[in-house]
Amino acid sequence: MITLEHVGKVYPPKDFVALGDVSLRIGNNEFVTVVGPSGCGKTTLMNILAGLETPTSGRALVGGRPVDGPGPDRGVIFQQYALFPWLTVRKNVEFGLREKGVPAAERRRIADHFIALVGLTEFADALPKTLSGGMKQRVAIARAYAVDPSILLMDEPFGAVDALTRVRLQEQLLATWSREKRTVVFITHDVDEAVFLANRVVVMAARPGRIAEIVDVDLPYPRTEEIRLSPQFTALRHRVWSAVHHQELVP
Amino acid sequence: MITLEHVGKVYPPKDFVALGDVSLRIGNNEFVTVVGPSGCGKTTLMNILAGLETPTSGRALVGGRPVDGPGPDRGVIFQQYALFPWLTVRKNVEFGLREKGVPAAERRRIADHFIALVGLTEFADALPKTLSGGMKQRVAIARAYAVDPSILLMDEPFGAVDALTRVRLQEQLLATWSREKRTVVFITHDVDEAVFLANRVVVMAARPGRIAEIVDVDLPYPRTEEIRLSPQFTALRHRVWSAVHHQELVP
Amino acid sequence: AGEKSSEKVTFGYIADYNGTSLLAVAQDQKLWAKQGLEVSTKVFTNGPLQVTAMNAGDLDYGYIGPGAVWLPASGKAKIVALNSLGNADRVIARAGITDLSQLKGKKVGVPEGTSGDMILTLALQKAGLKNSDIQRVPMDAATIVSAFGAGQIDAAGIWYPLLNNIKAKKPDLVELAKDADFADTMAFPTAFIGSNAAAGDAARTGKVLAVLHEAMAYRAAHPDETAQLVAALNKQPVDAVKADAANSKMLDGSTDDATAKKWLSGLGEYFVTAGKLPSNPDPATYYVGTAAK
Amino acid sequence: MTLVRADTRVTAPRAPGKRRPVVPKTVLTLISIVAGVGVWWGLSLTGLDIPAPVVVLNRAIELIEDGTLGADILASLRRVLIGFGLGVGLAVPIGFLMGWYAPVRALIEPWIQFFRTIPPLALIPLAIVLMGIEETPKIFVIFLAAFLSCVIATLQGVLTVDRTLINAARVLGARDHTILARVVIPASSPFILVGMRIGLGSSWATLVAAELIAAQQGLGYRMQSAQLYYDLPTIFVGLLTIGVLGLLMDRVLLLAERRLTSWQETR
Amino acid sequence: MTLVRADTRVTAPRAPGKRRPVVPKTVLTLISIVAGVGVWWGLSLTGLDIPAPVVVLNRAIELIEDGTLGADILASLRRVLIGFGLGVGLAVPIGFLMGWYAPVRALIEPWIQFFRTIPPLALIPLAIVLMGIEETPKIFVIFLAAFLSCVIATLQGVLTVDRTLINAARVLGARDHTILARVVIPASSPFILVGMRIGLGSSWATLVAAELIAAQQGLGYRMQSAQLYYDLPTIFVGLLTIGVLGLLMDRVLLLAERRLTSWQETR
Ligand SMILES: Nc1ncnc2c1ncn2[C@@H]1O[C@H](COP(=O)(O)OP(=O)(O)OP(=O)(O)O)[C@@H](O)[C@H]1O
Ligand SMILES: Nc1ncnc2c1ncn2[C@@H]1O[C@H](COP(=O)(O)OP(=O)(O)OP(=O)(O)O)[C@@H](O)[C@H]1O
Ligand SMILES: [Mg+2]
Ligand SMILES: [Mg+2]
Repeated sequence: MITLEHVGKVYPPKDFVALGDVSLRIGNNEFVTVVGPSGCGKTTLMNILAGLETPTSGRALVGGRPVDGPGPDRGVIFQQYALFPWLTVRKNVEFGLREKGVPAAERRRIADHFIALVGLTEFADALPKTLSGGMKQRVAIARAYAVDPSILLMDEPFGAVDALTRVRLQEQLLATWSREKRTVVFITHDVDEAVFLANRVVVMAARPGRIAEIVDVDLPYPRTEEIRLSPQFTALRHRVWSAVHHQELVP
Repeated sequence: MITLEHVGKVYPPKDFVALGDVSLRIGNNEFVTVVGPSGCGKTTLMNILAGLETPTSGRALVGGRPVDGPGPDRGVIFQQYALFPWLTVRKNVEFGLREKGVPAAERRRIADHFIALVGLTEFADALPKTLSGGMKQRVAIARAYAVDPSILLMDEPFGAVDALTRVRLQEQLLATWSREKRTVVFITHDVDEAVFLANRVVVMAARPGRIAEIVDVDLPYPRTEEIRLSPQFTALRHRVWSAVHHQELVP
Repeated sequence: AGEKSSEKVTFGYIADYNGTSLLAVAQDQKLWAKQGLEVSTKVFTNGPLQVTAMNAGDLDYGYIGPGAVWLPASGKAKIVALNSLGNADRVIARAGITDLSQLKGKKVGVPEGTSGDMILTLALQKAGLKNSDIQRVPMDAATIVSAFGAGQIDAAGIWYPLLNNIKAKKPDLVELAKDADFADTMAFPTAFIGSNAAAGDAARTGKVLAVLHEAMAYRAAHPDETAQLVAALNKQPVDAVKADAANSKMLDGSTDDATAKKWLSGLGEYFVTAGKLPSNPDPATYYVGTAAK
Repeated sequence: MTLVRADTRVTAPRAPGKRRPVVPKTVLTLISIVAGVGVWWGLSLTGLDIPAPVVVLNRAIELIEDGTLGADILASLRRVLIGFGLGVGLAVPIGFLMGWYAPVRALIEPWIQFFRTIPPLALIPLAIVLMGIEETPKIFVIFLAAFLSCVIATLQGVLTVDRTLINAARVLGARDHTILARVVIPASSPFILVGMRIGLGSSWATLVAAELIAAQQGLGYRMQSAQLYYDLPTIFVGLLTIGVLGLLMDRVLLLAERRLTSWQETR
Repeated sequence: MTLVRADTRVTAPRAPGKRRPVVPKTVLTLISIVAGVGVWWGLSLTGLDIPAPVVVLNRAIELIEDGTLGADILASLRRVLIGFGLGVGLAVPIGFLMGWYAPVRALIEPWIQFFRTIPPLALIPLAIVLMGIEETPKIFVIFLAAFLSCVIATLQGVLTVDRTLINAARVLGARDHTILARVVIPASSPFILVGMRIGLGSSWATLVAAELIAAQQGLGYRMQSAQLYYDLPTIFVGLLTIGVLGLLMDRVLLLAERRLTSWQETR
């Protein structure tokens, strides 16, 4: 259970308001996607949930307790990947497992599993600098999955991979989510993706960052290609699209 | 005129073949988009054209002369933005102009124009570290546009911005391109975008990186929403999609 | 007293002939063991560091040159025996300067606080010049060799064997003054010192003195062997050691107290005029050589 | 012309601070200094050969009153500033050349590392022979200390510059000299700063050696001659003055750094 | 289970090299050394106070034959290795603590910068008073030289670590000590290396001062006592030996660095 109560974030020195007054509740096992124009505060919001930024007003609660720093219960996939450049792909993926005290052999098994999942088995021993952009992003995904957190905070996680890989990763994520019932907060620019994955789509607006609208997605799981082609999906898609852009079209 | 003759790129120390044998001609004023699975060598190819990497076999020619290092005739937008973190947005955009010897006042006028173009006027004096991912990407776009190169090499330039901004940037790019007739090489993962923008879509395949197919897009410019909704567009879109993914579906 | 187990002594020295010869002899002739002492020697490069080590309790005895006699004179240590009289110091000048009075306005290198400083001061006094009449250029001894050799200074207070190095470059230099010129008023004794604590232990200091005196006798009788021993201990060429030895008059242990005190008091006088001591203390307050005998 | 609407900025009153009451840094620094003086006092009371703070203070007052300290500070400060300035000024371009052109590095680096290991004292005879006994050799010895620290740091900084930034500059048409001035130097400024801070310390630490060369005044010379007479209070005045001057110059460097590297995304 | 097909790797024979024939680095280094010796020879012929290479070589052979040089090298190497090792070993955690906890930095930094400015020569009386005249004070002086260089570099390295990497570690559940060992140290290794390289030079440069303290053997002591007789060939043997040993240790550091920081995306 994630609760945001009148969360605001003001950046010094110019008192720039990145988040105005955001209140939101996310239930356990919910899959929430966040869309909104560039610079509207999505990443800021996620960092507050992750415990990497403190709100300047209001408060954020996870599981009833105020967020006070990061924890392995909340896995994060960063917009900029944030791989450890001195570790190989496998060691990157193993990093969080080591912190959890998983024994070496088990660690390796898990890491290899998730590396295979994102299609990088052949590159398990490669250093990040030898990977392409999309490959780095997939390593970041595998690393976050590996620690098996109950809450997953994902910032444009599939933004740098090709369309097919993206669809596969989406399906993979949904499958795991349905099976293991995690809570997922997923930032994306792709309205299609936002609707396809979510229970609810949170639409944010900018200046100041705030929630413009919340769109419930009453489509059944598992989400199939059929659902993607259904008129209901198209309607929802349209609704989210105009919710994102309405504020900008009207002066 | 860009010519690639049997270009190959092998990375030491493991002799990893990033590009196998790529031959391609791109005419002046052509708009070519490049799509392909993650890690198939798109960025590598672009770096070779930019003069940032040397091919290990074959050769690349621009305007009839072998590429021998980068030059301001070829503007580049990098997948990772590569902003100078110590310069403000405006100074970043002015960087190339300074190198060209444009006088200060003129420089500022041009920079402010392109900053406005990507919607960052209010952030002209901000440092990159205070910008969101999408805003950084827009600065990189403005910086490359500002030097007005005759060839634009763009690596997933609109990947981190929201859908509406993306559409506007696409239209903006096409408008400038039609008016000033540049040559554009544009890497993207968005098949829609690839077809919507291009004269030709180059579809690459991986292991080793190579050209799988080239799809000519015989749609008229200016490209409008109507064209986007036309059956011709859909057909091309489908063709590119299967060209990208055919190689992966068949073992 | 302690016949059965040997007493331990730490002894500092400087690795030149003056500083090393007695210790080399004593070691070779097993004089320490004879007195029931077990010595451990420590090599230093100057006197003040030895005094520092003494006052920190790490060193019992040590060796100083004449330039450092003000240290015991100001109560930081005690002199237990005089070792030799230096005769190596010179005031030198480049060719063309023939007289001390011509030093006026010249650049004169001086290693401050050493016997080179002393000979220069005495020479200037004799010529009726003040310190302010010359351009005093303080520099350390090795630097003077380079600077004089390169013609950067006109004159210097310096000593053998370093002077040999200068002569090799400037064979035409002139020696304007030497220690012997002041023999009636001033001597340049090198000395063995003890920390205030060690000197207070009269019994042990007596044994140390016995060793030193016996070694002096041997040194006087066997100069060549002594030079060999020093060369071996310091890993220096025998010729250099011999040349060094020739620059001092080795004492043989027969110096009487009155003479010793006269020399020390002369030095004290100098230190007072040079501003390094507030007043000239009675040598009896810091010279314990015979008291221990 | 603008297709994307410009964002408008919204400014809010500063939110009520939630910071825990933290002891300000300057207070901590003061506490640290007071504690240090306390330790010193304690040591001086144990009978070790260390003069008490009061004794040193009195000596300092004497030296200030008769003008010696002022003149010494001026003389030494001048040498250090010139030597340090030249050292840093030369280290940055040389470090760049070494980092940028591998052959230059192969040619120069062994010598730099070799001279790093030579004690400044051993350089003095050579400096005198080649440069005489005026200010030049003194400044040279200090220069060398600053230069050698700073050049290694700059070299490493240049080697560590992110390749993508250099590439970005090159595709924007920048030549080598612009890349040096506008990319490499800013990007390696944290390294250059480390070199400058270490070099600054070395410059001051070398002062005593430098002023062995026929100095008439200067803090190093004063300490040197005080040592001959075991004049511990004067030595301590010298040490403290050098320490305080070094500290002040270090603060200036840090201030400059804070302004120059505020673009960094650090903790 | 795998939804995304694993990539298969294709390996090709090495493409025909197109590199221009470049002079290998070791050759350049050799040329540079030969040139340096040439300059030295030239200087020795000008009548300046510099012994010719041959004279120095002969002296070196003498010193090797009678075992002096070997014993000196062993004694000095031991002191430098221990002092340098301790210095670096302590500098890394202290630098981390200073960079990580602002109050620690406020407390310690002024002292570090203060001691940086104190010439090693001036420390010797204090070292003797506090630590006697055995090996401890000698090693301490060397330790301090290495520590003070290295701690400033480490501090700067810690301050410069990319925040996103630290955040990445924290969301993966890492505590402070793991962040130190597995993020901060690797990320600041280029800085630590700079500190080690400068510190290594300082350690050797301080050797002469350290061996003023009642050393019975050692390269610094040998040079010092050679100075009593102005025995330039022996002094030069000492300088060259120290230089060569310093250079060799520096190469070892560089080698270690190349292995440790090969992950960097540099030019
Ligand atoms: N450290 C900072 N200092 C000042 N302003 C900041 C800082 N970090 C972010 N901002 C501002 O806060 C706003 C929100 O940033 P944020 O990164 O949350 O946007 P976003 O919604 O994730 O955008 P994008 O989709 O482009 O990634 C932006 O306008 C940005 O300029
Ligand atoms: N420096 C390098 N060393 C070794 N291999 C490399 C290096 N740079 C790139 N590669 C490899 O070359 C291949 C192509 O990389 P490239 O960056 O061109 O891919 P891409 O098509 O741009 O992928 P993406 O869409 O994910 O950005 C990848 O498999 C990558 O691992
Ligand atoms: Mg974001
Ligand atoms: Mg790419």
